[in-house]
Amino acid sequence: MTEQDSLFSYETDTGGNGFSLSVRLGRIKLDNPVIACSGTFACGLEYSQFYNTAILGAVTTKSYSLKPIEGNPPPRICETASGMLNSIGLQNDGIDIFIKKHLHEAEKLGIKIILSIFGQDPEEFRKVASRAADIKERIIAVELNLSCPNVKNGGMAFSAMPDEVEKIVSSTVSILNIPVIAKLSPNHQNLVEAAMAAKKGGAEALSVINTVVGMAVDIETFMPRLGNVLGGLSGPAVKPIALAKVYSLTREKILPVIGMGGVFSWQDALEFLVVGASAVGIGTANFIQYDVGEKIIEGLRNYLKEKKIYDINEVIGRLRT
Amino acid sequence: MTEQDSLFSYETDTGGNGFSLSVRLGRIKLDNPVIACSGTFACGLEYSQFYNTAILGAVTTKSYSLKPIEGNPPPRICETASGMLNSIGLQNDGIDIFIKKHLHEAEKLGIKIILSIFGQDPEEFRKVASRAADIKERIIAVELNLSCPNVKNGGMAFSAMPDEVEKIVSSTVSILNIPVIAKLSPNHQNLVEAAMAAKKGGAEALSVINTVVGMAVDIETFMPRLGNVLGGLSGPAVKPIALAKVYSLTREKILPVIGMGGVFSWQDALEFLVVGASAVGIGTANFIQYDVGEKIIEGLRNYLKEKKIYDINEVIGRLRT
Amino acid sequence: MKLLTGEILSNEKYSDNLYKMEIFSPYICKNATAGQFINVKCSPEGVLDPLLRRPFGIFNIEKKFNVFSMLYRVKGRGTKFISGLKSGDMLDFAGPMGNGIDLNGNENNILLIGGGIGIAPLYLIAKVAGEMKKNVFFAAGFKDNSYLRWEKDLIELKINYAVLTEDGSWGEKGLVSDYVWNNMKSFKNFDIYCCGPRDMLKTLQNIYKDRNNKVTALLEERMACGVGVCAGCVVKLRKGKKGFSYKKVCKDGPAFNLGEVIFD
Amino acid sequence: MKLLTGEILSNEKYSDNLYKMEIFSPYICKNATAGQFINVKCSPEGVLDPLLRRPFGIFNIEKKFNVFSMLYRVKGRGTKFISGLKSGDMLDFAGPMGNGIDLNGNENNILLIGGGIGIAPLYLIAKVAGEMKKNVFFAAGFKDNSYLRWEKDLIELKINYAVLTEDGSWGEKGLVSDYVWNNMKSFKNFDIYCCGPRDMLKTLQNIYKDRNNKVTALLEERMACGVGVCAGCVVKLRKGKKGFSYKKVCKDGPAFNLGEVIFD
Ligand SMILES: Cc1cc2nc3c(=O)[nH]c(=O)nc-3n(C[C@H](O)[C@H](O)[C@H](O)COP(=O)(O)OP(=O)(O)OC[C@H]3O[C@@H](n4cnc5c(N)ncnc54)[C@H](O)[C@@H]3O)c2cc1C
Ligand SMILES: Cc1cc2nc3c(=O)[nH]c(=O)nc-3n(C[C@H](O)[C@H](O)[C@H](O)COP(=O)(O)OP(=O)(O)OC[C@H]3O[C@@H](n4cnc5c(N)ncnc54)[C@H](O)[C@@H]3O)c2cc1C
Ligand SMILES: Cc1cc2nc3c(=O)[nH]c(=O)nc-3n(C[C@H](O)[C@H](O)[C@H](O)COP(=O)(O)O)c2cc1C
Ligand SMILES: Cc1cc2nc3c(=O)[nH]c(=O)nc-3n(C[C@H](O)[C@H](O)[C@H](O)COP(=O)(O)O)c2cc1C
Ligand code: FES
Ligand code: FES
Repeated sequence: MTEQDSLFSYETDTGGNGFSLSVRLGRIKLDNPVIACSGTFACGLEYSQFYNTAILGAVTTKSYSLKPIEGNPPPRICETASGMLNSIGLQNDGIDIFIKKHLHEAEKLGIKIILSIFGQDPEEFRKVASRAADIKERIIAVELNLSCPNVKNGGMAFSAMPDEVEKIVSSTVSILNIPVIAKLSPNHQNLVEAAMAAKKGGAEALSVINTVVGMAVDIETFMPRLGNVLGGLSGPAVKPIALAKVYSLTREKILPVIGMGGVFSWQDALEFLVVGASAVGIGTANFIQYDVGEKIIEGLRNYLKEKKIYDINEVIGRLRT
Repeated sequence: MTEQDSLFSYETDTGGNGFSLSVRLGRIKLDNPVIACSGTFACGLEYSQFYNTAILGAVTTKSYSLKPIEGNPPPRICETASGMLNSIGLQNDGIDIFIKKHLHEAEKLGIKIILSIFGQDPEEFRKVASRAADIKERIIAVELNLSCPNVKNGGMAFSAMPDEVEKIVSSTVSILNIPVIAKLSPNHQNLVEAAMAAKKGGAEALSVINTVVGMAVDIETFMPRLGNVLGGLSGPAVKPIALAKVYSLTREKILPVIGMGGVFSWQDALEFLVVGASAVGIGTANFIQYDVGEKIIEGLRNYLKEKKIYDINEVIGRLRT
Repeated sequence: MKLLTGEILSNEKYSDNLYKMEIFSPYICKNATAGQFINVKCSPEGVLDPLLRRPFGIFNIEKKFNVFSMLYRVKGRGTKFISGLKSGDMLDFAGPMGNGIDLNGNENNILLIGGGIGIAPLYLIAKVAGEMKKNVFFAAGFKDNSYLRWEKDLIELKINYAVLTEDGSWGEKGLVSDYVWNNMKSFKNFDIYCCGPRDMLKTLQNIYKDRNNKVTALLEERMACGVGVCAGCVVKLRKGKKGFSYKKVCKDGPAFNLGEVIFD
Repeated sequence: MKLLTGEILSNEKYSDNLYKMEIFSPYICKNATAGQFINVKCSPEGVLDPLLRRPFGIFNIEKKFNVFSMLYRVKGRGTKFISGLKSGDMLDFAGPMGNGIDLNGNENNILLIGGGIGIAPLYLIAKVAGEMKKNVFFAAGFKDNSYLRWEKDLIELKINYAVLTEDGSWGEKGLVSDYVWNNMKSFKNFDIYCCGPRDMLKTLQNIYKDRNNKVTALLEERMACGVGVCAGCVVKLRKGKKGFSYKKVCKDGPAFNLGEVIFD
């Protein structure tokens, strides 16, 4: 584990020389603005083979539901131009296994956990949140994946319905009383209203964007390339879309935003920060560059040093329009 | 002009051997399903330096308004991962110059013209359509660019408001009595309703998608990369999004669809056809591969021959789900 | 498992679309076992299109030289890119991934059934089993003779084998699954490892339905992460009487009990 | 204007980020004139990222050999890609694009003012003007001596010139615009062509505001199509007393009357 050791000392070293990467999103304090996105990092265990994932600002877990979910039929993955489609179908082990097993493993590694949860209806959200109550001191926030379909309401995503957003956020807040992040979908036009509803409900921050609805066709077989026909687009291809969505929120100064969508480098991360995101999520990039989280933290740190900017907050929202 | 001559004979040759590329969208009949997208082909003159643009199913003109428009401040173009952003701002010479000058030039080349028009409000749409009445025998259809902002209504795009869509389509239909195509934006969740409104208004077909809202930031200057801050994303990056949008419409069998967004090859075109598009628009690809229209027609023709499919309509909508 | 860059020592063209690439990597040679794979970035440094890494089985390991190799077929953009790499270029890859095959608890007789590029990961199993002095038989089926050059590699292992081609241009004419069926008796007490196209695996599943050979299949599925976090690479496995569960090829596999796989 | 593929005859490194590429193309050599540019695909065949073509001025034309060249600075992804091409590789480009410079109606004295890579398109103007037996003076300004190798090309033209560098490492120390200002009188009846960074052009616009030299600027703007259809590459030009209009660099330019350009 010499590699991990050296990383640790490296971090303390630069932490001590006056360049600060710490950010705050409401009550959420992060050592640096680099967060692993839900569904792309499990609970951090696998990537700990490549670097010390405890250095990340936080790791957002795979989204957990009340019971385990098997997910969609394969193929679930399909590459597109500078991007990928996925239709995992929210496969997960269920919140109980997270609590019993994965949380423990992540804690041993010192990983700061944001727990992502979802439900098929507001009731399931409530139930999952109640289970999480026992471990609320062991996580730094709960993220609500509101991009999943509301089964009781025609299958339209929760985040398309501001009322539902408010309801789910406020019930989670009242159950858990720890910071709650609302993760919104880019597939609806009323993003700003959904964000305001999340604020009303008591959310501490917003995560934007989830994947963009897309599809692809195999012209040999005339079959969709995904077993589920439709999937979610992520990766560099969506970065311009994500930046525009984040900007639409930060411009209105509704809540602090965790910006995500196509971040692969510190330069990409900086774009989101300049647009006003208080932190940046790294998703698909983890699949390709296994140590991308570490690379981006280093990159941002070097950037501050080179530009003699003593606090990352100096660049957040400094877009010149 | 030997190249053009040989093209012509090539076309008649393959046209005669029993493999048909002709498609119909309501009353619109096209020799082949390959259409140049609005704003990416001017009126066909420039690209006639590279191939005989009269072989295209149709050429959709730049969108024309009543008066000339100067457009947005530069920079107007920015490259992104497998895509580009533009904020041209609908710069155009105005409908009168089109009628007096560009139409004439296109006619001389034998180009089949779809006239794209727009207005800042329904009234301007009506006025532009009235001007076009004089030349309605010289064009095969009018396309309404409904993705532009409705200035009288808070700047939200017309295609986000089904009522406005119906109103504009029906007034154009009543003025012109030639086929009308409604071009819809991918940036709103109610695409299906907008499409149904277009149908009610009397549209013959739908063009989907226009560009996706996006932005990019220059991390050297902290300025947006586009003078207009926000722009429209096009190119291979958006193809999965475009296919999903087209599918959402063809699944409902509302109106024939001209599918577009990231088509660069005959394989891409075939994906759209399989998903149910009756024709395919080529936009950004024209900027990179100047003869892409010809290449795609050839590619589709060879595909039919190789697979011994005698009619392109055999593949349209044959997605196996 | 590590993210690595290794020097390419050779990238030999075996036939039109078939290549063998040798890579210098003490780490892989020390840590990898038969059945594992590597995940390769198939675009130039700094370029993100094509985006995803591509998985390739480890074809051979030469510990003495710290060199391992992969045998690959040019299929699309990614493999086209790596086929253009030259000796001296660096390969960006990660590994070793997936579970290795443990031959210790096995029968003393091993039958390997490979179809097409499916022979690639079986080769190292054959080699290791041979080194363990097991009785190894390799049955390999192909469309045509485009894998001919591979026979030289196989001969080096000094094991028994049969080659079948659909067009009869090399070895016996026929399908490898027919060959196995016809020679069923000779492979009575063999543990079996198979890798190849879906149809071949389905047929083998049928052949071995009621027999009690241990049959292990090495599966392929499209991958995003390759390390077990995305759940993108799942295959359907029987669970209980009528149920099923999705298992990850990258983390739970790539080897699975063939009898448990549900092909639908 | 044609879509072409031309064989690269050389891709010479002039200095760290500066290259000269020679391309075989009878078509360009026959049809291009000074001031025009080509639009180059800067990704491998079949690859669409980076997506857009990149415009480059035509640096030199050697009709005898059917060879033209471009002088380019490695800036980002596209130029990095072409800097890696080798002689024998094919370049995918289109041209000639934009309007050429017609020197016939000109004064007999030509002053060329280039800043940085802005010298590239001016070189061919200088050569053509020289061949027309005009009196040509080339004033070239740089940050440092990284364009030193280019002086050899310049010497071949047998014209008068001055080189200025900001760090004084080559030629005189100073800015080319100061040089022009200081030698104003010597260039009294000169027609002027300039190309270079925005700040240089702004300064020159100021210097020549009230003088009646004909001053032509070759402008750069980000392009999508390069052929005049997208209106992506516009610059702001004065129109009437207080108005303006947007003109396309690719189709209306790249040369414009400097006095009419609005830099805001
Ligand atoms: C565990 C494992 C081991 C493998 N070992 C080998 C080997 O030793 N030799 C070899 O030639 N091939 C092997 N393959 C298949 C190899 O990964 C594919 O041929 C390769 O990914 C094709 O990439 P491409 O860009 O050329 O094709 P494209 O078709 O352009 O790829 C598009 C996408 O589909 C995926 N894909 C395409 N075909 C396959 C496939 N058969 N399996 C999984 N994903 C696929 C690609 O990874 C990529 O994400 C293995 C696959 C797996 C899962
Ligand atoms: C008419 C014209 C002639 C030119 N002639 C030359 C020349 O002879 N030699 C030379 O070295 N350069 C020349 N340039 C600039 C050259 O086009 C850019 O340096 C090049 O496009 C940078 O590409 P990149 O991928 O390396 O940079 P990136 O910054 O990665 O490019 C990103 C995008 O921005 C555009 N872009 C970046 N810089 C410029 C620029 N300065 N002008 C226009 N678009 C830009 C690119 O085309 C691309 O679309 C010319 C530009 C124009 C408009
Ligand atoms: C394979 C995959 C699985 C994902 N699973 C989840 C999930 O369970 N919950 C969630 O909120 N977002 C999920 N996402 C969305 C990501 O967290 C992220 O919002 C999105 O991918 C955009 O970022 P990127 O472009 O960096 O990947 C998933 C994304 C991918 C690619
Ligand atoms: C530079 C540019 C200008 C465009 N101008 C128009 C326009 O005037 N009217 C319109 O309806 N669509 C316009 N579009 C949208 C295209 O017609 C097309 O819908 C979109 O680009 C998606 O297709 P693509 O990915 O093939 O480019 C424009 C697109 C680009 C890139
Ligand atoms: S590829 Fe991600 S879990 Fe297997
Ligand atoms: S680049 Fe398209 S008009 Fe100039």
